Amino acid sequence: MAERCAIVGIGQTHHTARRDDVSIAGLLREAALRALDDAGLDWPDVDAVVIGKAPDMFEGVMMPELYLADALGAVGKPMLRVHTAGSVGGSTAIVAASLIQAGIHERVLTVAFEKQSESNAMWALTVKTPLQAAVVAGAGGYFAPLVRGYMQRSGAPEDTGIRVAVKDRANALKNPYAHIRDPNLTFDAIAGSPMLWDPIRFHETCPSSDGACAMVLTSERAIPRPKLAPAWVHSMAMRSEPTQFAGQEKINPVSGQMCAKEVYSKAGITDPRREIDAAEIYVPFSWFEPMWMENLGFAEVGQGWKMTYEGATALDGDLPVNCSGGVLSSNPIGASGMLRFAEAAMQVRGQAGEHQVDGAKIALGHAYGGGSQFFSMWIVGSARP
Amino acid sequence: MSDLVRDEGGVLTAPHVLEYPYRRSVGPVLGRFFTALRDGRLVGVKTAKGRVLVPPAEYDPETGAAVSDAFVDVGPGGVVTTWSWVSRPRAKQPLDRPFAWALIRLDGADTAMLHAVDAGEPSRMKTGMRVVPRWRAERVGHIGDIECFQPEGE
Amino acid sequence: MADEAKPVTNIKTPMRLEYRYSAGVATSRFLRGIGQGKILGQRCPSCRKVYVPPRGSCPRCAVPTVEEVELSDEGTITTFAIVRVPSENIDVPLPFASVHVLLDGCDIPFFSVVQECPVDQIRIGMRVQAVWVPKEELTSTLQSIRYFKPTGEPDVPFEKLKEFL
Amino acid sequence: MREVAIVSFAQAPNARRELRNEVEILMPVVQEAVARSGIERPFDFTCSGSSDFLQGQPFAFVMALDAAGAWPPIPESHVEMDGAWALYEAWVKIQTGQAETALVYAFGKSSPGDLPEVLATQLDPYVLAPLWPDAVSLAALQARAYLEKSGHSERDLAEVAARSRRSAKSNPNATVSGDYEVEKLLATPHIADPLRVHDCAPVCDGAVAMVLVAGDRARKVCERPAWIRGIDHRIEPHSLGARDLTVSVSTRLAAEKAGVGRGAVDVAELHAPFTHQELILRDALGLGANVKVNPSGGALCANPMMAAGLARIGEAASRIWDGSARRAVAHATSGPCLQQNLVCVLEGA
Repeated sequence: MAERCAIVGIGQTHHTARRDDVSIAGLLREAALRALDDAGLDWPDVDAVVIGKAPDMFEGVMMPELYLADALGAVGKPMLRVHTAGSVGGSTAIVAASLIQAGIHERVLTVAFEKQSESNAMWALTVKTPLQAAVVAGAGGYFAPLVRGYMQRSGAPEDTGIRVAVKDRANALKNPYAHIRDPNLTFDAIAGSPMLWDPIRFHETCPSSDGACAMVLTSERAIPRPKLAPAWVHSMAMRSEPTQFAGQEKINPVSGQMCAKEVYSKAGITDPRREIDAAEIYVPFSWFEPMWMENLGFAEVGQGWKMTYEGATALDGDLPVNCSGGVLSSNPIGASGMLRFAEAAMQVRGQAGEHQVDGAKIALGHAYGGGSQFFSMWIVGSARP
Repeated sequence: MSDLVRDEGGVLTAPHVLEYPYRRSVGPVLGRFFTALRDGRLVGVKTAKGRVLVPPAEYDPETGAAVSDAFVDVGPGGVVTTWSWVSRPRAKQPLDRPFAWALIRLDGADTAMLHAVDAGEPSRMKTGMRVVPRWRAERVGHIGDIECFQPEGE
Repeated sequence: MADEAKPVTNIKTPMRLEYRYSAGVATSRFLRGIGQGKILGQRCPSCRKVYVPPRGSCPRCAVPTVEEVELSDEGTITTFAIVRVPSENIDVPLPFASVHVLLDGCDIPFFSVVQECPVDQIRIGMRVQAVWVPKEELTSTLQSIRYFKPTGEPDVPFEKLKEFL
Repeated sequence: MREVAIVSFAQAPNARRELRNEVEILMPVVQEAVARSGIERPFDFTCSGSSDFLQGQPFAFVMALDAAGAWPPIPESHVEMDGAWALYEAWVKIQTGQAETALVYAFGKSSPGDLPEVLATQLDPYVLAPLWPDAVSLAALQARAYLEKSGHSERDLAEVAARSRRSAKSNPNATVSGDYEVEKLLATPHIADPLRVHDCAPVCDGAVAMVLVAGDRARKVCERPAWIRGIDHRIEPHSLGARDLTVSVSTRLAAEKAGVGRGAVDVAELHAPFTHQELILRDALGLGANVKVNPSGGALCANPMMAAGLARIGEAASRIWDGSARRAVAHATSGPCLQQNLVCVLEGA
């Protein structure tokens, strides 16, 4: 019933701690223009714009789609603004692709961004609530106890997280857009970095970045003559669960498990580890790689860390994970999920340059948000579904 | 209990302040505008179709196309295209006495900009009237470098 | 006046918005309980699980909760982190243990901090008890619970806590 | 396009000041909408609308999920916009064939802050927001431009207010209602010349929920489903000085795409938080004098931010259900001076 959706243009900014040379609009336009250029299209060719970002308090602009409408060529067109916490970049792409699949539009521009340097991420993530006692120190303070719970449950060696960070930072050296591109981030350097939220070390955490990501999606009949063959959306899924409730599985959330099952089954994937050639998953703290390997069904529960240990998730492993360097190397929060989705598409288009997985045909894009409660995923492929 | 906390029929309420010192990078086009303001001048930018946008933007609002690199001096005077009257100004607003908000099309501009007009009373405001900026002595490159506009000839 | 030759690249646009926050009905009952030195949870009429702090509903069953349950101020650490980095909103001296405490009789962990114990001795399964401000200083805010401290009882085995992670 | 209908609608009393938290407000509303729909959970899709800045707390929508029934986990999304756009997203999802039923909700608490000032943070952060123009003053700029161009008077605006408040007498959830004489309204002082208190929507807190169902399934659960026969939304330039404030180009465009003109309109629910905006919207939608506008009292009588647009769609659907309209138009707006507009056409058969 649904129309096929093609990804014909992908663009992103260079991600960095402070893009002092651009306005918010300028940052978004940089990514959007690269995506349009990649697609061989121009502003008037776009039928609708879907924009996503994390809390408005990061930049202090309430509902910034209003101010950004002109900058994204949306005047006279439909424009939607998505916000699903950290998973927003992924859900934004899903909403944009739905507009194509529904047959409502032929060409949709989707953009996600964060310009964290306008303020400070910790402020907007931990606004003090009156009458409460603040005991959770930002996202790191929230997720560190879950990491400890995972360590205890799985018996994973303590250096698992360090190994993930070493791998992702090495991958980032091959990605010209990555924020953290530091050849000195060796095992010893990461192991020796200070504990911030013990058991999470400084170099096992993501940076705060300014950045944006954009994609141009089209229906099959509207595919322009792009420089590259398109990537195709094979399946998409979203799942949410409440923040906190009795009997909740926080380390291996049921919402993530269900989302993965759905996205595989819709794409006809029965053995994800064998059938998926590359995965871009949302790992803001290094330990989440092994945790998500289990949640995504790539490994049995309690065994995810072995994939990291055995090198399965390395660029030359059997399931390369975060070849771009991942969230650990670039984190413009609102855009981070879309970057995962876009990097997956770049892999199957053979567009990933030095961090390309040879012959990648099927890739997973993954994002999560809130307290591990919002999930969005897509499977993209080089072949028409 | 802190006297700031109130029990309103069993429900507790308390003051909550959201306060951030945002610092914004402005990019090249707005940068020209703010630099000119600091220097006591007003500039607009020409779109590819030749319309002059004031305040300037990096893009033609109608099409999204990038603007040209032609910046032009505009104003300092202009015409009020519409206005409203503020009888009780809020603390953050430009003037602490009653004033008008107005859309002002500066001489040489094709779009109008928003600012305050210090006219004393509403009977002195009229659509089509001419106004000129009243500059602050200490300017930093900010829209507030114009304290307000005032009727021309005052 | 600023340096005229240098182009302006940044502007400052401070924001201050004032609100009057309302804690809502259920949380207010809880906070007023705290003001009397009591921890009041709510039981879900459907799944019978006990929530603290209560928000007036069971998100699992999507039904309102009204039945009040007084809980012990003792509990078990289900997991924790040692915070060694300052955070603007927290004034506990570093390093401190940020803990999830499963209060006895409750079904979800309560977030707090542990003191009176070296951070390297904090364990999953450790038994802890709330340390309150002196009775005359009790207020209807969570600041009335200063922190949790170890009780010295034997640890609860991890097997019994697994499902609360 | 696939046939999709609204089969139930519920809303909270639009109180000037709600002390309940968002979940406490929302939960009974969601329960009521679900119960009336005749559809059992889980819904194939859930979508909501809200904005963090209203209350000054980030991630309000995260907690609100407690009221939605998200266990076992649900396919769910959120727009940081009025819930009317959440309904649009849900409608799109049903069009893809991946969903047959959807729960849509929206909520907003404006009373904790100074709403006209909070809304200044919606403006261009470089040249507008730093001046802190409040939302009422900006609407007044538009009102003057409209009055001077159209030849309408402040009396015409007062008549819109009096009619709306009279209509709201039959709406138990209205914040403002009653019989008001135009003369007396005109004798009150301006709050932002040319606007008076009655020209502006009241500040209130509220929540709205509704259920969408596709095709035959809708016919099974609802005697007279309110079919969405057209829905579209468009946006205009942000800068007030770059657009003609006296017309609503985006509403006109959305109305064309949604097919408003394809048949006679019996009832229109317009999201006009200011009296003059109703007149601008009537023009843009091409509504004749015989169209009953805002039988609920409209946003002028109850304007729960982020829910008021969705409420217009619910109110319009209610006229289809009760048989008082065969064809209804609902409208929602977002941003300063009608920057963004959504138009939805509902039909009873």
